Amino acid sequence: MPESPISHTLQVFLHILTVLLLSPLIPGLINKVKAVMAGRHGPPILQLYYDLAKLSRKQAVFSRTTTWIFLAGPVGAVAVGLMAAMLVPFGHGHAPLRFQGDVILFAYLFGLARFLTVLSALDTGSSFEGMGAAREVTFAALAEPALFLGFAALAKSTGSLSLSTMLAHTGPHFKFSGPLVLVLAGWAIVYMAENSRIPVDDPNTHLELTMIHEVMVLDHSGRPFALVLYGASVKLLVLGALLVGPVLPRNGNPWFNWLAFYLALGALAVAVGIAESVMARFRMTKVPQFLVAGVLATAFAFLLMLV
Amino acid sequence: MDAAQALVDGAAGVAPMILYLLAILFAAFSGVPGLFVKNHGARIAATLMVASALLGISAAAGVLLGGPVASLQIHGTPLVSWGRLDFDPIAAFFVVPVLLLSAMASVYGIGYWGEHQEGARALRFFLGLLAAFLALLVGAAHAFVFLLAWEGMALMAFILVMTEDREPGTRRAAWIYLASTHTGTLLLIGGFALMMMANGSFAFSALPPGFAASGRGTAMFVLFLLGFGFKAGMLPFHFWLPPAHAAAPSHVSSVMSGILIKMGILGFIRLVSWVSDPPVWWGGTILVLGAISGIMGVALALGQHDLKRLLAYHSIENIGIILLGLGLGLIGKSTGHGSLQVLGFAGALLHVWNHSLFKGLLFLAAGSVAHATGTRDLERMGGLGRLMPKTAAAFLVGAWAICGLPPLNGFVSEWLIYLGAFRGLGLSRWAFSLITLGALSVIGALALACFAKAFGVVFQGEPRSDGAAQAHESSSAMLVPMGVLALACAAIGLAPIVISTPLNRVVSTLAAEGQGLPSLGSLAELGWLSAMAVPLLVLGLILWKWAVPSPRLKELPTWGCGYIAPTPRMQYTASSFADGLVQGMNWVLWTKVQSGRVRGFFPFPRRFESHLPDPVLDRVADPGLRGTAFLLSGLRFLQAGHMSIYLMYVLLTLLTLLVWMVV
Amino acid sequence: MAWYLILLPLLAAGAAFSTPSPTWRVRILCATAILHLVGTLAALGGYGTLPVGTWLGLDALGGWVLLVISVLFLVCALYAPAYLALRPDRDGRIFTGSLLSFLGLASLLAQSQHPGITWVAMETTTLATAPLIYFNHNRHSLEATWKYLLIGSVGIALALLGTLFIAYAANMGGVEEPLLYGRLMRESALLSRPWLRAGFVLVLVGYGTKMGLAPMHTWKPDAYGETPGIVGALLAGGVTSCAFLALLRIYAVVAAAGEAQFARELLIGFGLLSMTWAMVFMVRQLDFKRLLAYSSVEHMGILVLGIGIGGNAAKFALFHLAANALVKSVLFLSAGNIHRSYASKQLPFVTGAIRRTPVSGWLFLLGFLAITGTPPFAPFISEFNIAYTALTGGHPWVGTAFLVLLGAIFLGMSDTVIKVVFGTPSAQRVRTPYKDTFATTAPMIAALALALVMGLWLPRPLQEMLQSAAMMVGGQS
Amino acid sequence: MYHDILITLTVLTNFTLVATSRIHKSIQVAAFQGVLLGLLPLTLGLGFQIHILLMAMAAVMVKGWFIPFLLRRALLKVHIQREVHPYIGYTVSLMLCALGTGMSIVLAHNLPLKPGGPFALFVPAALATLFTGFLLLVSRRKAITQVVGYLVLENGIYLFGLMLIQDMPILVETGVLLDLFVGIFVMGIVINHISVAFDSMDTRQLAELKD
Repeated sequence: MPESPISHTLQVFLHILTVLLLSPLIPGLINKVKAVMAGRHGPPILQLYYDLAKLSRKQAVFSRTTTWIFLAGPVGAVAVGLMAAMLVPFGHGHAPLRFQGDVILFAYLFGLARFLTVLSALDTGSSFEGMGAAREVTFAALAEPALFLGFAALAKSTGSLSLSTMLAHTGPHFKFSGPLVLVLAGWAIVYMAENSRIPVDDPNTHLELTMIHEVMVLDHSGRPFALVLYGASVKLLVLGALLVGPVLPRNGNPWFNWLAFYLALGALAVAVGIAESVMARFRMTKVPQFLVAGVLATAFAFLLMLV
Repeated sequence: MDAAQALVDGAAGVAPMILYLLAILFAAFSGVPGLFVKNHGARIAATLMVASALLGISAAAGVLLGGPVASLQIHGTPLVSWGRLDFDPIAAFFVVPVLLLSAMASVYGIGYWGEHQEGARALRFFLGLLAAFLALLVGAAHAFVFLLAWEGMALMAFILVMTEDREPGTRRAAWIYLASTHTGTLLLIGGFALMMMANGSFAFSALPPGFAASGRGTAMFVLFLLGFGFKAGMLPFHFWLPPAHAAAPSHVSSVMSGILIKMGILGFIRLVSWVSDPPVWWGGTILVLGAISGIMGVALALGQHDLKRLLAYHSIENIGIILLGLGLGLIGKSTGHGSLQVLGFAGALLHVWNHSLFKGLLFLAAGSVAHATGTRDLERMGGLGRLMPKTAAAFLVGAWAICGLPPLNGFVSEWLIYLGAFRGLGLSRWAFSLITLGALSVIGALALACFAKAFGVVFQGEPRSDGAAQAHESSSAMLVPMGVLALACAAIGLAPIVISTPLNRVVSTLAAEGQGLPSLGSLAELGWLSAMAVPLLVLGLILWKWAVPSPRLKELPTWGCGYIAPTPRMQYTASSFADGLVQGMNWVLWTKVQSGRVRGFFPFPRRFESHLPDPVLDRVADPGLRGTAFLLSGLRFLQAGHMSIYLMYVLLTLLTLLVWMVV
Repeated sequence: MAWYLILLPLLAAGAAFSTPSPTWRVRILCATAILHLVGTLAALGGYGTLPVGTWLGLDALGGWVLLVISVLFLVCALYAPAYLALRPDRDGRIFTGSLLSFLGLASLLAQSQHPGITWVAMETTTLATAPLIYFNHNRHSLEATWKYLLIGSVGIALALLGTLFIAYAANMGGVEEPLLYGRLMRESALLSRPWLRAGFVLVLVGYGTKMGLAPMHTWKPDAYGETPGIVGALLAGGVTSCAFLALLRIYAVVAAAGEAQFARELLIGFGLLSMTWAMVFMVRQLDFKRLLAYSSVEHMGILVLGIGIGGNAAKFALFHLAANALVKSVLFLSAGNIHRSYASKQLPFVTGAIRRTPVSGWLFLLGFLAITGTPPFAPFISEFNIAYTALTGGHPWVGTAFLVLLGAIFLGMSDTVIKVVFGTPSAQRVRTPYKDTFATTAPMIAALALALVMGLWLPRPLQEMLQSAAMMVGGQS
Repeated sequence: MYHDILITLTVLTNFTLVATSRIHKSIQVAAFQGVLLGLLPLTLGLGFQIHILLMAMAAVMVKGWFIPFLLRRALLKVHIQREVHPYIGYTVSLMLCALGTGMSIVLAHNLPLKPGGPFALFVPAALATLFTGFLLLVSRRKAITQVVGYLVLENGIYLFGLMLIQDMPILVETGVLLDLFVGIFVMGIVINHISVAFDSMDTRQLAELKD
């Protein structure tokens, strides 16, 4: 759709603002929903903003075991999250940056984030964080294929290798078709795992030795920890956009599209909140099966498209 | 040689050829002065090797940037036929990593292998010869020159692996390597014989159309596949590789893993350049074997405790990735899909460069670690990041790159192969693309896990042994090569656009007769990668500045989650880090575990050991050879020393022949 | 010139036997070797050779073998002084005398144009070499000599019977004496086929026994194992070449008579059998001298296999004759040095030769690599081309089997060789005073260098000689 | 007609050789066979050519007297009378010998002869004798008996050689005599060495070199 450069710049501006400012909202929303479901009053929706503000003013404490790599994790997580956000289309049909093959870069950017987080966890020499790191990489090895098979399905349907096209221009024949549903189902599982939500992980308790992500950041404090939390929320947003992208209705009016996008994100947050409150965490041994289910879903999606 | 006259198309082609020959000479003689002088032999050798690298790379640059191709006719063995050297784009492309890495290795040798340590002279001498043979091999355009360089390379490598021949393990590893490489050579001889039958000369030239599909063509492909696969370390012919790489001195390992096994890939590339109409199953076979090698390689790597064995298995994994690209390209060639062809071949070729850069870097860093701690056992390391920060940084760059993470070079080549695979999804042979995608994603994730383990266990946390606690940073002679290689990794990663011209040049030589190929730039917008990488780094720096506290606070111990007396021994070990994945893949890996169950409230001490044997070497090849030898030694009774029996052999032979003659 | 080549060594032998002073003996030996080589080259240059039509004449085939033997003998002769200096306990008179008389008789055989003379020369060669095998004068060497003599004599006897058969074949066809090879080949149409075939079978078994083709090779490991390395080199490179030549002469007649097909099947069969048998006994072979003996069996197999495949392969079989002789001399001499230094030739005791006798250790390793067909050494050229001709020349399965056997033999041999050469010398092993010196290693280095050069380049005259020799073997006189 | 008788006797001596157990006796029989063969050329009606006479005399002397003499001397050194426990028993040896003779006849049928010579029986007899010699070599243990076997083997070849004695005498005479004389002579020497070194003639002791 032809658009004036003005509106285009506007769109890009909005895109960036959304990532930077709105992402902490999602965890707040999720927690609120969980509290309500549990019949509690719960923290305010803006709680994460307060936390970040406080943490950025706090002093950080470093273990004497650590090296500069200890900081690389949080920093990498945020930087990568923001860069990746530039590749995903939000409300408006095109991401700020798009080129053939950006989808691969998108996936590998999160790989980079994981690499750095794991290293900064191992940097402390704490056996607990080592354990968390081990689980992180183990489960990621199962989440990765699901993500890529989903991409494969979308790429085959749209004949494009750019996220903008794959997500925003899937074409009517594909939208709400069986394959897409399967892909989204698979990705929903990936979403849970990557963002360390129940039933894979529990973002709230820090001392559970059965946790994955949170245990890796035990030793972070102050600004680094703020980065950790912020990075996590950005990840929630970006992957959320990936998840809702294909189903969004796209028509000529960009502002309508943006509205739809925000609503969809909110719905996603609510859904996650509900899921977290009605489900219990899996035992570690069951998590792989859960992820394999995701891989199978996306694989079937691809095969369905051939028939 | 009677005489060697150069038949060069265009006088301009002479210059690269002369530079190339000079580079070979320099490399070959680099170790010679060291045999006679008392000191500084290593420095002289390093200087000569660097000079040879400069010569060779400048020659290669000329050809790769579009210069003319030089060809040299040699009166080879008059009994047989002529020899020929072509300094064509393929040769130029491969000669770059060969000479660069050899030079770096020999600089590294100054610090790594003491001037008066046993075997220092021999080590330098044969390292130079190895480099020379490798450089000769890439230019070989005639079966005899090829086999000559091939065997020369193999033997030099064998002697280099033998450097520490006082250890029985080393002798065994070297023998396994020698046996495998010789088997491979015999297979190649068969392959070349068939090639000769096809186009009537031992000189490399395009095979007649239709030959590839014929029975002989099939036999030739199988022979070449096995012969080159042995050298490349493709599963299931990889078994010589881990022991050899582990046993050799580290800079030799870096040369072997970085370039020697790539000569198998060179062979495949040459083969591709000869056939205009490969059957689809060629590419399919290579691709599937690549997928298997990649996944099995990284899976086996996860279970290793020996740092160098771990890296060796990762070489197998990367060979797998290269083969995936080759297979895609080959399928593209046989189905006539130019885009698939370009992306597959370009990805494979670029990964050849990349892998030689970061794997060379990793082996050098591993060598420094082994040198500093006196062990290769991961479980006895830890905390080296603070003791040897430069080495740690180098290893980190290597690990970052080999995991294919942006913005380093490993990502670029994998990205190209991914692009090819994604494009292939829309084509008729989509299944192969799907295999490629699945394999690459799994390999990527597992490699990440493995190198997180390697880096974390070796360089982070607290030292697990006294050796690790007393480690020291390596000398500058060892650090500089690592720095150079790391910079090269970063350069290709940040500005991949620079290598698109060479890649185009090489890929175009792989096109079939009269086939126009799209340019790489039109298929893969390499510029965007730089456009993404730079902001990423800037953003990271800004955040870093923001996050780093000023002033840095007093330091406390790591929080023990309430546990009072943590010791370094309690850190998460390499085995336990990889345990989840290894257990998950136990159905192919068959880990050997000796452990005692812990039960009761106050359990007695228990020891736990896990060991991951090589599925081919330890479960098939070794028992097979032993069994055969045992059976054969059962025939010893044939010569029990009794004269009468011996005379009876003569009599029986005579009677048999006479009867056979009559009837 | 013909008589010069034969009589000079024989007279020298007499002189060496009669002179009391060891120094003069070795001088005579070396001088004769050099003079003989010079004479050979002169004769090959066409100077003063008798016309081939007579009983003694030098044609391409004989010339090639003569050259090989002369060079090989020179290598051994140059090595001999240092060796004899190491063995003052042994009487060098018989030793030197036998060496020299062997040279003379070999020259006779190489120039003989008559089956009878060839046979006589072969017989006397056997006798001349028997004392060499008995050099050590202990029970083992005695046993080896006994086996060598008895099996050898039986073989020789069969060869004689075969020769008589062929003579009778000619006689029936009305071919008159003298039965020179040339005449036999020219008038081969007249020969009686049954007698010819039977004769060839007998000659093959007979001379095959002398060559050491399986299963008539059984004397070989014992003889080579018990003799000094220098004698082993001479036997493996010289005596076998003589027997091979004698066989080739008859084969040429058979081929000329158009019976080649029948003969080739036999040769290929013997070739493969020999290689297989050698392979079986090289695997896990703990005695490295016996290992070399079996390697010699293997290469005899390669020779006849090449002839059996024919065409280009025959030419390269002749080339391999030279390559094998040279490299085998390196192997046997270096093995002899190692044996001398460790006072043992058994594997558990001999390790780390590369540290105790560096030069011999390296040469042993290189010789092994060369003999197993590593470029650019000469054997690679011949083995590659034999394999190639077999694969492409209508014997694909023979070629495949050939390559497989080469591979298996490499595996078996490399295992032992690596264990001998590398590692640390076993401590409990007494260290003999022997050390590598220039005199004990230079000849080997020269031989190996020669093998290397042959692998890369061969002078044109020699190439043409080889070509016409191959033609002659093929039956065209 | 005489030569036929001589040849028949020769074949009979073959059987005696394989059947006898006393070494003295086998040496005697071998000597007798030598004499028979030595006389054979005189009965071929080739006329009294001098070289044939010489040949015959030499054969008789060497085969009939000299070699047996050597062997007996060697035998005196070691005190053994009989060949005990041969590898192949006497009865079996006899059967094998008969078998071999039969085969030789079959084989000889496939080898055409020059028309009209007195040589009808020569080829089968020669092959049979050759085979007998081989049999002795293979089946006996004592070094001396093996030499006797070799001697018999030689006789076979000599017998065949006689067929050519007229047309190509040099070849035959040099060959046969040289081979015989030298072979046996050298073996005599070695046997002496053996009897000194091992103070026995039993070749079982000569089986230390093996794989």
